[in-house]
Amino acid sequence: MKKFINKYENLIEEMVEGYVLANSDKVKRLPTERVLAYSNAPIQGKVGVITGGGSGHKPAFIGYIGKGLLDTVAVGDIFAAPPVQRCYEAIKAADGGKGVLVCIGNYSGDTMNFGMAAELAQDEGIPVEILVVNDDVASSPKDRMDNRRGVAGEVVLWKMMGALAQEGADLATLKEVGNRTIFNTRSLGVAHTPCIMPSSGKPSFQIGDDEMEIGVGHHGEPGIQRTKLMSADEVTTLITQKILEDLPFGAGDEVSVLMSGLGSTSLLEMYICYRKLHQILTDHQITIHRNYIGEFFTSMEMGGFSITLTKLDEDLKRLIDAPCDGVHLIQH
Amino acid sequence: MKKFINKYENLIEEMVEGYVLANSDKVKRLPTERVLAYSNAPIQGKVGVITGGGSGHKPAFIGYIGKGLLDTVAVGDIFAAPPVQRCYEAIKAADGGKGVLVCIGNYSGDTMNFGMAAELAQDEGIPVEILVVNDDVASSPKDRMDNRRGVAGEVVLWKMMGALAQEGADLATLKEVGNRTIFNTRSLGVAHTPCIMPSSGKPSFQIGDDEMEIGVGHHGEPGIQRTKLMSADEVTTLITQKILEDLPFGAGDEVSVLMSGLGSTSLLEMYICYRKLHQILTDHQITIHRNYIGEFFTSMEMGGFSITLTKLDEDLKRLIDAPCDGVHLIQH
Amino acid sequence: MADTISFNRVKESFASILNRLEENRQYLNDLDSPIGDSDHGESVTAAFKKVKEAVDAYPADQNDIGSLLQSIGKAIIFSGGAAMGPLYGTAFMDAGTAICGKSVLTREDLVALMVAFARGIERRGKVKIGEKTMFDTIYPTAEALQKAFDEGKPLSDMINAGIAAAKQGMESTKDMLSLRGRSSRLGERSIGHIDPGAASSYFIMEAFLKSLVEG
Amino acid sequence: MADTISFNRVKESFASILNRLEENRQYLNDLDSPIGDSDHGESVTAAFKKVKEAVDAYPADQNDIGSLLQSIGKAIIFSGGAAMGPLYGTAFMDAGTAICGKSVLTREDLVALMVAFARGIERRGKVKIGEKTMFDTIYPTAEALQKAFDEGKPLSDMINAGIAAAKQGMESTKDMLSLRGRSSRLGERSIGHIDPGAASSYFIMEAFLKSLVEG
Ligand SMILES: Nc1ncnc2c1ncn2[C@@H]1O[C@H](COP(=O)(O)OP(=O)(O)O)[C@@H](O)[C@H]1O
Ligand SMILES: Nc1ncnc2c1ncn2[C@@H]1O[C@H](COP(=O)(O)OP(=O)(O)O)[C@@H](O)[C@H]1O
Ligand SMILES: [Mg+2]
Ligand SMILES: [Mg+2]
Ligand SMILES: [Mg+2]
Ligand SMILES: [Mg+2]
Repeated sequence: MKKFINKYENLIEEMVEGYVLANSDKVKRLPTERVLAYSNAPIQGKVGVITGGGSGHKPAFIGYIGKGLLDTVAVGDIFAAPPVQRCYEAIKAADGGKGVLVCIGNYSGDTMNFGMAAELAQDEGIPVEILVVNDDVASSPKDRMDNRRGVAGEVVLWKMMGALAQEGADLATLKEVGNRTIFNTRSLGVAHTPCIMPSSGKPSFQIGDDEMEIGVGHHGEPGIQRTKLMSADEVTTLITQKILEDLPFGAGDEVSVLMSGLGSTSLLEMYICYRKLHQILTDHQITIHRNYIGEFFTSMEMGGFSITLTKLDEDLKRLIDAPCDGVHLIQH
Repeated sequence: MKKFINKYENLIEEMVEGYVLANSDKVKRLPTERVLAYSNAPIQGKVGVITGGGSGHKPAFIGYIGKGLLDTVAVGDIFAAPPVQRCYEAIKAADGGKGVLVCIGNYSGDTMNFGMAAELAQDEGIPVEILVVNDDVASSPKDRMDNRRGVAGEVVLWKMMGALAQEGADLATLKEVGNRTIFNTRSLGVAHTPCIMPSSGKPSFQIGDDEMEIGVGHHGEPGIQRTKLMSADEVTTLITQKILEDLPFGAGDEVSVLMSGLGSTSLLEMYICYRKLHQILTDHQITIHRNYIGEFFTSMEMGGFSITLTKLDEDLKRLIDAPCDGVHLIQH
Repeated sequence: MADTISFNRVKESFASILNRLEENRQYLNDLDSPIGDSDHGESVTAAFKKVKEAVDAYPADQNDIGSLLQSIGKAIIFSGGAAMGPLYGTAFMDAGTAICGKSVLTREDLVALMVAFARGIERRGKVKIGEKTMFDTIYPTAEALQKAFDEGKPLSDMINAGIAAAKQGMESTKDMLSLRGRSSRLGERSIGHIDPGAASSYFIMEAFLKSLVEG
Repeated sequence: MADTISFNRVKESFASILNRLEENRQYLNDLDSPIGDSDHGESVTAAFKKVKEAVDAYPADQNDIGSLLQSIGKAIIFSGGAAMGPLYGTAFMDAGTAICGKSVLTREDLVALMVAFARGIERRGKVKIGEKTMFDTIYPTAEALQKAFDEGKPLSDMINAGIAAAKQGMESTKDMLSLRGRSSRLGERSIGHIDPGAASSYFIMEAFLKSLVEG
């Protein structure tokens, strides 16, 4: 296994230590040690916007801590949802008197741990709402949408909710706009190279030297279609088509695009794919209001990328355009 | 070869097209087609700050176009210096009446092509100065420092010079402060996995399954020491030690840190390494004034990373802290 | 062999569970690879290390099996994480509640413990039998204990029946279509693989039940 | 065989050069891998494609070998890129200047052309013999032509001598310590590898010189 790590047992602790040392202007560590918070959190009079999840997805989740983004994050082990205590502490530390919005991906580990933590916090009088992102169109048919995984679309929700909370909106408004964001957000990814699990040194999935798989989850969960490696244009066309059909997106729509590399796929390739995506959306008379191209939600060194489209209304345009000052996402 | 590209012949053209489509708010394309410019360039009364080089290093070079950073960039083929015409056009398009500062890495291709282009521009009355970055301590002994390669330290020079030009400094001042920046900047990298050349599908260098190499260049040029893969702490200690000795950096110094992943090495690993780097610098009573951790100068999907330290004086602190609004580097 | 189970026997079973899980750590990761995220062995061994700590920290002057199981449950819930954390944690909590105050378990108590354990999984996971989860190991185990008890079998027979049912339950997940957790996104492609949670449950059930009767 | 070289012969040599480089594209990349950045074959074939375009675009009603070489030089300089661009470009420019206005080359002209070509590399690369570059192929070629000419050898002998010297020059780089370009950072580790630029120069020299005498 070619990774620069020390003892596996200390992996998460050392990463968190390094992260806090590097970003002490924006981030602080809470007593439970695996919960990180924006230095100014809790912000009185603002709804706390938080998340949490397994590690190995950097810059997600902790890279989105900051002004106009996330207030706290509960950090799990590699690909493992954080336990209840951390989730609970993350909720408590984000509450500035107006309650807390938990924005997580649709994984039973995350929903159960945050669900139990939310109950504890609610028992103490903190209003908590949980939004569950299910943007991965590959992970269940449309009639079982509530079973779909949350993937890079989570970043879009954090951006929107961080901005809306910053505007001073209340928890009910956040929940309403958040659900609208989730409903309007669809993603699909492709991977050709697994990540290596640092615990075992083994690849997260098996795949042939000339193969790729559409719909692989960002923990290496199997996707929907295994094929020979396609060209940039072919793969972008295939992914975009499946996303467009799913909402469906149509002529006249305005969207945001988030193209996130999974780890080892280069920005060079992503821009080649973006070129095709732009052509396809233009052909469909869909306007790209804003784009994000880079690594936003990775799977360590996995090879591949995902495309996330969000259909925007006036609210969502305002929110995606709002400035933010996160550790790994800064917007003027 | 597992890359999402189309025909190799169209690789650079399609990347540039995608890039300009994605970033049309900040970037425009010049008539020579492989020269990109900040949308507002040339800025009258400001010295133009420019660069250029081979492709495959994204976000370098074109990701640093923007306010407080680069005005124009000449784009070469994969790992190949851009030809004279593009360099010439990049110089001309950046001149707002106060001349142009070319900030490039120390490679004979880049220095020759930009050198010839600068002569042509100077013949037309445009004042041009060329700064050549030679930060890679692995690439020649200290007594042959002028033979060293430029690596991720180039980013530091762009940041400093972009900020200084933005302040309104003249070309002579830029040159002076630029040379100070270069002298005070030292880098060293490590790689354990080659990138794959898109022309041939072949790895850029051969290396064993359990090996790494200290000092590999970001085009896969051989380094100085091949060893068994080290732990994060070991490799960080080794690299940092070699950098610290080289200037040398000493107690009481203030530095900026730039840790740049080469492509597939995850941010998770980089923060683990940053933790050790921070400890070592603290032990040496060296203060980290600012840090950059991420992918700043890559080599497609190469595995590994580099550390760049710059010793800062008051000028350099002000410049590194100045806001900027580049495509892939935004700072408040 | 006595037909009751002492506090110490229960307490010591957790060393044996941890051992069994650690032996199978990579096997459980590997089961989690084709239909999940390759980490189940890590999560479950890490959680049962925490369990071991909770057991070791249990006050030396107390011997309430119910409160021991509750503190184990709390440890898993609070610091286990992953999907298995809330599931196993709730199961132990509920099992502890079911036998609250007992320092010795009768055959009947063991049935109550296991039934509550299974109901805990069911409650937390909102899961039914046949959905390809750990519940498919655990529920049949509880049922087998119940049946053996109802038939008046001695403790050792009950335990053998429980282990056999756990094994069969685990193996039954191989042909199931997943409807819960990560693997539920695979549809038909989930068929043909043993569920990793069903396998870890088997190791836990087996090590636990065995320790109750072995020295 | 004539002891002069026609404009057309020179012109047609560039198809043959391109062909020879394309055959060896990957070989040149591979030579550039252990001591450089694995791209020399790409850069040099791309540049000589541009050369071919410049040759094809040369006005049909003109036949000045000097100006043909200059337009080739300009094409490489302006759109060749990499390290080899300014080097080969300057060499062709200087070679063109040396034989400016000639539509037929004598044996003496060929020597002047090659000497100027070599001096162009030397001037642009600030390079000396023995520094492990293309100059180690090119300079000996020019020298061999000069020597054969001085000895009064016929054109075909001159050309054979030039090709032999080019080959030997290329091979001589194998044992050299690099002092120029990318490989100069390797120190001792540059020894044992043929320089990729020295190899591309050999293919260029060989194809060029051969075409001048072959049909
Ligand atoms: N809703 C549920 N009910 C019961 N068991 C579940 C449920 N969701 C997941 N599981 C069990 O959890 C196991 C996976 O655990 P683990 O690998 O720790 O979590 P994760 O899937 O988050 O990585 C599955 O194999 C399955 O047995
Ligand atoms: N200063 C120089 N003088 C002469 N030849 C040089 C010089 N620098 C580089 N070269 C030649 O250029 C070759 C490399 O060319 P190329 O691969 O195109 O450039 P790059 O090194 O920029 O990738 C080397 O093998 C060497 O022969
Ligand atoms: Mg997991
Ligand atoms: Mg090159
Ligand atoms: Mg799992
Ligand atoms: Mg080269």
